[in-house]
Amino acid sequence: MLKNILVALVLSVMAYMFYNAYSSYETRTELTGMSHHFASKGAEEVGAANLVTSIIVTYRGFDTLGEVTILFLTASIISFFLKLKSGDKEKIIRRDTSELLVTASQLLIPIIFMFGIYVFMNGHLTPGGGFQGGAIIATGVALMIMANPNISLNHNVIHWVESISGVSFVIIGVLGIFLAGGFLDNRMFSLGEFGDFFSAGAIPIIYSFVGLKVGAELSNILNKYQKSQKEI
Amino acid sequence: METIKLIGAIMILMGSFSLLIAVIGLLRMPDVYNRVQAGTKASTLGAIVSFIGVGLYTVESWGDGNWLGRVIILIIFILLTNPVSSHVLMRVAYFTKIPLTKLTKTDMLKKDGNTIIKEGENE
Amino acid sequence: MMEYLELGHIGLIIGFLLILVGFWGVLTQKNIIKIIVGFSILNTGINILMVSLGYVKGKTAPIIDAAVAQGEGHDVSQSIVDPVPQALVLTAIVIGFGITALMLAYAMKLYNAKKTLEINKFNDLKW
Amino acid sequence: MNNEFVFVGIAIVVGIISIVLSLVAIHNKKLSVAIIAAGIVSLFASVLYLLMAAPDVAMTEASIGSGLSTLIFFYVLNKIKRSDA
Repeated sequence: MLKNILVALVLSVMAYMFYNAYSSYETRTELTGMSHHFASKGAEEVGAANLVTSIIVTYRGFDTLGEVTILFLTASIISFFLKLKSGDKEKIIRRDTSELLVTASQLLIPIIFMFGIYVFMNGHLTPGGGFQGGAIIATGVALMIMANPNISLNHNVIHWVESISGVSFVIIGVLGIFLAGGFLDNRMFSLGEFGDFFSAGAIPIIYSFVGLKVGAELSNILNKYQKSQKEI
Repeated sequence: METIKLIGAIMILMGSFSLLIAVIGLLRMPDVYNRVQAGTKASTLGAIVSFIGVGLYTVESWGDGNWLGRVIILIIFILLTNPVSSHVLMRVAYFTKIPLTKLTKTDMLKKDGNTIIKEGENE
Repeated sequence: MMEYLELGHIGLIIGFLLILVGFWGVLTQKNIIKIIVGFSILNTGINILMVSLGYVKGKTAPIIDAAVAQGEGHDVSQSIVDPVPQALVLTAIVIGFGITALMLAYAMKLYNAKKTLEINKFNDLKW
Repeated sequence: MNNEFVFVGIAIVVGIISIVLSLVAIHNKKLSVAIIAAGIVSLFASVLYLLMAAPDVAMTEASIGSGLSTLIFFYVLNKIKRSDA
């Protein structure tokens, strides 16, 4: 009873604060401060058509680095928690998958991977980028492990892709210090023609590495959850 | 160009009508299997017809700037994924023993040794 | 009425209501999985709130193309919405997925320890 | 017909549906219903992002928030139900 009263009190205080915040809100009509600078100078400074990409990869590149690190930490903690006991490895998952799903997955998985790679290669021109492309690749891996529940994904491939893309991300960031203005500066290559595929300096390369790394980490998490189904 | 646009608009309308029929089927069908069938069949047709309509509606010239190529890719993708997903959905529903409706006449999967109760049989 | 209700206001209302509903679920539910569902809804509400704070009325997406032409004397910042909250929310969604996966791994561990998901049964630290 | 007017209408409908579904997700006793409802709330949120001129965020939310999260929830639910029996 006391708990219910406390919950009601907390929620009503929150609702009152939200009401105040809502009633003092005015619709914005123009950009101010930092975002005005990003919007008006972003095209000539960075050379990417997608301003969200230019903010994520260059202006706030440290943020992305930390974010990828946090995702890596999460994947490692999950694989530590969902570790199989010895003797669980021989168990198989008794779940019959239909023939139609297996055949369709063989047809669909290359298309899904190709679409994911397209999304993160074109992150500087169209909506999309490393995080979306990585998530799409992980969806393809999910389809693969759903069609064949007893498949064992190659651990070495996932770990090598993850490590090499992470290290290359940092190395390109450090190269920016020597060849251009600072850490993760994309102007170490020429900016190129605005709107071309090979433009915006190092942004496509960095975002491809981010996409590979995110895809490998999400696939690793899915694989661990799939493996945990064995231990009955 | 104006006639092509008109044909596109009419196709979009037909696709929307098919989607409306899909929704009515979802509401009125008696059990899960019929509902999934109504939803998937009618919505696949509706989506394909509306996509072709959108492709014809946005034709400005036969060179650049029309959506027909992208729309064809989308249609191929829908034709690949939509039947497979509904098949898997109904298969899982059968093996988790969701009851069939009482009006069911034949149950082909039952002959293969799977058992399932009809609605209201064990009461 | 329609002049008062704009997309920014609607996004703000939906975000606030989803935050309240998610917080209510986190505070009152007994099942651990329901608590995690509550956290997920709270996360969605906060993301909607942040995106709607960056919305500028009548502007298009922050991608410079033919619709947002950058010619002489034409300022890009006059025709796009705020890109900074979108970049923040993009990373926040991925982090939210990581957090959800981590919480579910903990839930599985807790279930293996006591064979129950009721939060009141886990009273080892109470005295 | 004004473009903004149509957007506001769609946003109101989407918002009402998503709030009702979030209440269902919290209040329903069955765990699978709650998980599906939370996934649909996420999907409608991605529609809302698209209306608010944020296509990048909409793509991320649709693939991660409503795809992979729901999948992981169901893996855990399946595990718990199996060891119940």
